[in-house]
Amino acid sequence: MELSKSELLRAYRLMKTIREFESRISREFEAGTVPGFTHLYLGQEAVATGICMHLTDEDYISSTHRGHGHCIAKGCDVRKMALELWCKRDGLCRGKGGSMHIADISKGMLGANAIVGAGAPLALGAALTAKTLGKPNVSVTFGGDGATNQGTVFESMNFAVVLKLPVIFAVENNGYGEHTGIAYHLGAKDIASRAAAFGMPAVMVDGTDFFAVYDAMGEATARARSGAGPSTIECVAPRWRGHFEGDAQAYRDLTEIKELRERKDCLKLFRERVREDKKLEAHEMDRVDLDVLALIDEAVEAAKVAPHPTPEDLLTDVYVSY
Amino acid sequence: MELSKSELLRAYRLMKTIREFESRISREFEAGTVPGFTHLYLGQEAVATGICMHLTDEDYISSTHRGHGHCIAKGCDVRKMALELWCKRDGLCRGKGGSMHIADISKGMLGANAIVGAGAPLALGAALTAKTLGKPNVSVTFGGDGATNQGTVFESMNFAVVLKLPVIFAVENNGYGEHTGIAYHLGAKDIASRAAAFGMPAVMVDGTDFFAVYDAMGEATARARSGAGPSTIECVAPRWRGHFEGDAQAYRDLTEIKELRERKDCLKLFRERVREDKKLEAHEMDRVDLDVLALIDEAVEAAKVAPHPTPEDLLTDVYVSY
Amino acid sequence: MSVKTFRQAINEALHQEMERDPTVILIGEDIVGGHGGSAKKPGSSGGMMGVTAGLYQKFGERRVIDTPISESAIMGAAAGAALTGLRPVAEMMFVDFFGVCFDQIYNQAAKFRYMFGGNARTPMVIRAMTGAGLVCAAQHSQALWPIFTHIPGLKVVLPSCAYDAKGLLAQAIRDDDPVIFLEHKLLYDTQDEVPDEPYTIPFGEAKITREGADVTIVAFGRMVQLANQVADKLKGTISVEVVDPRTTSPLDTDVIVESVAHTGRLVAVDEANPMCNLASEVISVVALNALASLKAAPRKISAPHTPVPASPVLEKLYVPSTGQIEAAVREVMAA
Amino acid sequence: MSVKTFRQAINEALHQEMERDPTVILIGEDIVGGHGGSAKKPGSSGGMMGVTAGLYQKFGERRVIDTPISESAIMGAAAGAALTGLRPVAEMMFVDFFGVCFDQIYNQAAKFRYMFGGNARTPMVIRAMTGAGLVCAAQHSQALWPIFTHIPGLKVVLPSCAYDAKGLLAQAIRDDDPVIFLEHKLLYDTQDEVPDEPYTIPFGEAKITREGADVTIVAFGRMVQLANQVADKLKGTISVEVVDPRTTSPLDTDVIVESVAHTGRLVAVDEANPMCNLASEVISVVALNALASLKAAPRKISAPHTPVPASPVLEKLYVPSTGQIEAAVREVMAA
Ligand SMILES: Cc1ncc(C[n+]2csc(CCOP(=O)(O)OP(=O)(O)O)c2C)c(N)n1
Ligand SMILES: Cc1ncc(C[n+]2csc(CCOP(=O)(O)OP(=O)(O)O)c2C)c(N)n1
Ligand SMILES: [Mg+2]
Ligand SMILES: [Mg+2]
Repeated sequence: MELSKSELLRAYRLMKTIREFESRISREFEAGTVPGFTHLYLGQEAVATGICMHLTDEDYISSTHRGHGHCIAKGCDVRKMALELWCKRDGLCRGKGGSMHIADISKGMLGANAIVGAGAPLALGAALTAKTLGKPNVSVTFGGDGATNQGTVFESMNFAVVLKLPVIFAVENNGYGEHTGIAYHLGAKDIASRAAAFGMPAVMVDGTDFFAVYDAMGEATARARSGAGPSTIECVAPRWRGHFEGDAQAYRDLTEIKELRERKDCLKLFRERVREDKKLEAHEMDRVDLDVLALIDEAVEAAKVAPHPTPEDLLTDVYVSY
Repeated sequence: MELSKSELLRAYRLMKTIREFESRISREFEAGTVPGFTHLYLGQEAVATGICMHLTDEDYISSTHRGHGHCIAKGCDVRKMALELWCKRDGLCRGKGGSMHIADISKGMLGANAIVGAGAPLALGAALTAKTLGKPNVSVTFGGDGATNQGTVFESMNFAVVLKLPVIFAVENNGYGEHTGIAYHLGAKDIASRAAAFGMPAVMVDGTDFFAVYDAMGEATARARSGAGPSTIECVAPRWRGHFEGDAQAYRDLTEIKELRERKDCLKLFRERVREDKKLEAHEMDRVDLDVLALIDEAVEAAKVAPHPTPEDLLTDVYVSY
Repeated sequence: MSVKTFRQAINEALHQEMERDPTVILIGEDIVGGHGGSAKKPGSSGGMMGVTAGLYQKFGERRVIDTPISESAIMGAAAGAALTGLRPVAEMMFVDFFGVCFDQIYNQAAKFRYMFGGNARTPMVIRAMTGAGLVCAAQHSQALWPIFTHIPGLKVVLPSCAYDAKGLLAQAIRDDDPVIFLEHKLLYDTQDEVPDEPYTIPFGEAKITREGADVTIVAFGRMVQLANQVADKLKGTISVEVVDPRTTSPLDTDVIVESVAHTGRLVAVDEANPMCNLASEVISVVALNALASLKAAPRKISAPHTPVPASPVLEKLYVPSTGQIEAAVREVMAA
Repeated sequence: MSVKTFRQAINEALHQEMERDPTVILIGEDIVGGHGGSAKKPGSSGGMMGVTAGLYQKFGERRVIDTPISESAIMGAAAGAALTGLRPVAEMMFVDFFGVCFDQIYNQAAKFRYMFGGNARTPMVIRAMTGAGLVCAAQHSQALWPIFTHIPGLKVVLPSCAYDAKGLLAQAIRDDDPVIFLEHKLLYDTQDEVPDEPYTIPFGEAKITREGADVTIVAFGRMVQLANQVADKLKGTISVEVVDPRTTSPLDTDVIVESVAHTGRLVAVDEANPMCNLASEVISVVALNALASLKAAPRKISAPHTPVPASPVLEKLYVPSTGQIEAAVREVMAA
C-alpha cells in the first residue's frame, strides 16, 4: 500500500514517540520517580504503529500490560499518559489506573490490561457493537506470544470466526512471556499457523518492519470492514528490555539484545527504507525527533509536579450510581 | 490391530451394556423413576469402548455430563452405577454425585463432569502423575464437539504438548452442543485439524466403527506410553437422543435420527463385521445380550428399592479433616 | 395487569426493553437454539428454561445471538460491547459456570469505571440461574451471590417473585453499571400479578413483604417466599416482619436496621453456604448499627458448609426450610 | 532457629516438604524461569518474587515444572494429579488471576470428595500473592480470601508472619484437602525467629498474638501486624487482645468467642472489601454466640467498597491503617 509523505511522517513520529517515551520512563524508573511497576514497549514500536495507522477513533483496540505503545499509536495524549503513569489527578484515568490500566475510550483505546489474555474477549465486544449497529468499524486485540496460550484468547478466536466479527488479533511475538522463551511455552509450530487452523487468515510478519505490519494490517482491516470476519497477524519483534523494569534477565543472552538493537531497530530500518525509496529526507525526520523529545520532556516534567488525586477520589467512580 | 475372540466379546459386551443401560434409563426417566436430569450416551457406544479397551485400571479417564458410557467402558460396576443414578446410599458416590458426577477412582474413572470442558485439565494432572512417577500410564479426556470451544480444552492441548504428557483427547463429535449444531459453533474446518495445529497427531475417525476407534486409540496410546506426548482422536458418532432426556429436539430433523439408527448403529455394524470376518457367531453375541439384559434389570430394580442416604450423610465427606 | 409466571415476567421485560432501546442485545448459549441443526430452525430453543423464547423471532439474529460454549468470550464480548455503546444482556445459563469466565466480570467489567477514572460506563446485565431444589447436584445448584456481592463495581439482584423480577430486570437493563441478575430455578413457575406495561424497581430498596412487630426475618431470593409462609402461619401468635432486600449490592441496610430497631429480634436467612454469606452480612450490619435494640441474640439460617448433594433426600435437608425458619423465630422469641 | 524472612520461611518449607515426600511437586509459571531463553539457563528465575528459588536446581524438572500461561490447565493439572497420587503445590502468582481458573478450584478440586461420596482425596496447595500496598493497582492487589472462604471443600490459610508461614505451609502440603495459601506481598521481607527443622501448625487454631482484657481485635493476615502495633502502642492505657485466626477456613470461632466473652469488646479488621468479608463473619459469629457479653457495639475496619486504586496516595487510604484501628479501639472503649 502506498503511503503519502504526511502519513510516513506520522508513522515515524508515532514510532519515535513510543521509543522516546519508553526510554524516558526507563530512566525515570531507574531513578525511582515512577510509582509501581511497568512493562516497556521498546523494540516493538513498529507493531502498534503499523496496526493503528489503519484505525480511526471509532475503531477500537484492547491492549495489554505492555500498553504504552498502543496508547500512543492510537492517539492518546502523551501528556495525559505521563500524568497517568505518575498516578496524578489529571491523568487519563485520574491516577486510578496507572501504567497497567491506562485507557482512553474517547480514542478507542479500551485499556491496558494486567490480566494476560483478557483483552481478546473485550475486543469481541467492540466488534460486536460495530456489527450490531451496522458500522464499518473494526476492533484490534493486541496480545503477546505468551498470551496466546490463555484460554480466553483461543475462545475469542473461534467466537470471532463463528460470528464473523470484525476483529484483528495482533499477536506480538517478542520471544518471551516473562522469563520463559517461546521455544518452551508454545507447542505449535508457530502462532500464525495455530490461529489459521481456527478458520481465519493468519500471517506472520517481521514486526520490526513497519511496512510489513502495515501491509498485513491493510488486508486484515479491509477484510474486517467488508464483513468477511477476523484475521490474525503474528508480528515478530524482540523485546529490548526485561519483562518489567528491574528485571535482571538472567535467562537471556545479553549480547542477543545488543545485536537485535543493531539489526532489528524498527526506527533505523524505517529511516533506511524511506531514504532508499526517496520518500523522506533525514532532516525531516530529525525535526520530528526534536519535537518528540521536547514533548516528552515537557510531559514528564509536568507529570512529576502535578497534583495527586484527593482523598475523596478514593470513593468515586466505582459505579455510575449506587 | 488384531483382537482375540475374548477381546471381541468383551468389546461387544461393553457396547451392548452401554446400549441397554442407557435405553433402560431412558425408559425409566420417562416413567419418572430417576431423579434429576440425565444425558444419555446412545449412539456413541463404540467410542468409549474403542478407547477404553486399551486401558487398565491404572490408566485414567476424565469424563463429561454424558458419562455413563465412559463408566461402563472403564469397568465400573453397573449395579453401583444404577444405585448412584438413583442417588442411593450404596451408589458409587454414595448418592451424592448422581448422573453428572458419577466416578470411580479405583477404576481410574475421575468423574463425569457437569462443567463443559472441565475434564481436560484434570486429565493433564493424571498424566502428570504418571510422568512424574515414571509410570507408563496414560490419561484420556473425553469431551464433546461443543466442549472443544471451551478455553480450558485449548489450554490443555497446548499444555499437554509442551510438557509431553501422555494424554489422549478423545473428542466425541456427535454433531451438537445442546441445541446448536457444529456447523454453527465451530469456526474451524474440523476439530481434528484444529487440534493438529496445536502440535500433536490428530485424526478423525468414524465413531460408530468400533474398529476405527480402537485402531486410532492403539496408535495414540502407544505414542503416549512411549513418552512421545499427546494425541487427539476426533470420533464422529451421532447422538441418538436429545441433549438430555425430555428434550423435544425441535432443532433436529427426526428422520435424520431414524436413518442414523439404521445406518450408523455401532452394534449392528460390529455384528456385521465380526460375522463377515468370521470372528464371532451370532449366537455368541446373543448370549451376551441376554446376560446384559439380565444384569441391567437386576441392577435397576435393586437400585429402585435400595436405601437412601441418611441425614448424617449430608455433612460428611466435605473434607478429609476439618 | 394479569397473573404471570416468574419466567413470563422476565421474558416480558426482555421484550419490552429490547423494543424500547435498540442497543439492547441478548447473547449466550442456546438462547436462540437450533442454529446449525438439521431441522434448520433457529429459534426453536429460547434458552434451556424457555426464558428467552420468542425473542429471536422478534428481534432477529443481530440482536439475539447464540454463541459457542465459550463463557469467557461471551462475558468479554458483553463487557466490550457495553463499553462501546450497547446494552448487552448476557446469559450464563447456570451461575455455577462463573468459574470459567469470572475474570471478565470481576476484573474487567466491574472495574473499568474505577480503573479508567470515571471515563467509562459498562451497562450490561448477566442473567443466570441459581439455587438448589431441582436435583441438579453440586455443579448446577449453587447460590454464589455472596461472591458477587463482595466485588465492588458489581450490582447483584435477587428477585423473589414475578412482580419484582420484571421491574428489577428492566432497571438492570437501563442501569449504567454491570448487574448480576439471578433467577432461582424453583421460582420460574411461581405466579404473581404483574402489570403489562414496563416499569422499573430501584436498586437498594428493600421491600417489606410482611409487616410485623415481634421479629424481623431478613431473607433473600427464594427464601423470602419461605419467610412469608412462616409469617403467615404464625400470624396471631407471633407478629413477624419480613424484609426482602431484593438487591444484595447495593444492600438496603437502612430498612434492615430500622426493622430490627423496631422489632428487637432478627432471623437472617440465606440459601447460600454459611461462611461470609448474606446472613452473616446482615447480622453484622445489625450488630454494628442496632446492637442496643436487640432483645435476643440473632439467628442465622443457611445451607450447611457442604456442596449440594445429588440425592433429593439430602438436598431437601440442605436447603433452608420453613421448619427451620419457624423454629428460629420461636427461639428468638423465647430468648 | 534463626531469623528468616517470610519469603525464606516459605522457601524452606517447600524445600523440606519436597525432601520429605517425593510426591510433592511444584507447578506454575516461571517458578523455574529461563526455559527456552537464549541464555539456556532454566532455574534463573525462581518465581516472580524469588519464593521458589533453588528448588528446580535441587529437585529437577520432573518435580518443579514451568508451564505456559494457562491457569486453568495449571489448576486442573494440580487437581488431577492430587486425585491420582501426587501432592502438587500450584502457584497462581497473583491471587487476582483466580477468575480465569476458578472452576478448576471450586467446582472441581473443592467438590471431588463430596461429589464422589468420600471416595477421593485431593491433597493440593495453591499458593498466591495477595494484598495491596505495592502500587500494583486494581488487578494485582486484591484480597479475595472471603471468596475462597465461602466455598465448602477449600481450606484457606492467611499467615501473618514468617514463623506461621513455614508451619502452616508444611501443614498445607501434608493436608489431604485442597488448601489456598495466601502470601501478602508486604510480608515477604518481614522477619521472624524461625526454626530450621520442619514443623507444622494445625489449621483452625487461632493464635493470640497479644493478650489483653479490654478489647479484642480479630485481624487477618497482614492486618495482624498492624493490630499488634496498636496493642503495643496502647499498652498501659488500654489492654488489647489480638486474635489471629491464621486460617479463615476452618475459622477458629471458639477462640474468637472466648476472647470477646472475656473482653466484652470487639474490633474486626480485614483488608478485604467490606461486603461479606471476614470482618462481617467474625462480627456475626460474635453476635450469634456472645451477644450478651458485648459491652459496646463492635467495630469493623475494612478496605472500602472500591477497587484498589493505582495512585499510591489513594492506595494508602484504601488499606486499613493503624490509625483507623486505634481509633476504633478507642471508640469501643468510649461507648
Ligand atoms: C492471567 C494472568 N496470568 C499471568 C500473569 C502474569 N504475567 C504478566 S505478563 C506475563 C507474560 C506475558 O507474556 P506475553 O503475552 O508474551 O507478553 P509480553 O510480556 O511478552 O509483552 C505474565 C505471565 C497475568 N498478568 N495474568
Ligand atoms: C462451562 C459450561 N458451559 C455450559 C454448560 C451447559 N451445557 C451442558 S452440556 C452442553 C453441551 C455440550 O456439548 P458437547 O460438548 O458437544 O457434548 P454433548 O452434550 O454433545 O455430549 C452445554 C452447553 C455447562 N455445563 N458448562
Ligand atoms: Mg511475549
Ligand atoms: Mg456434542
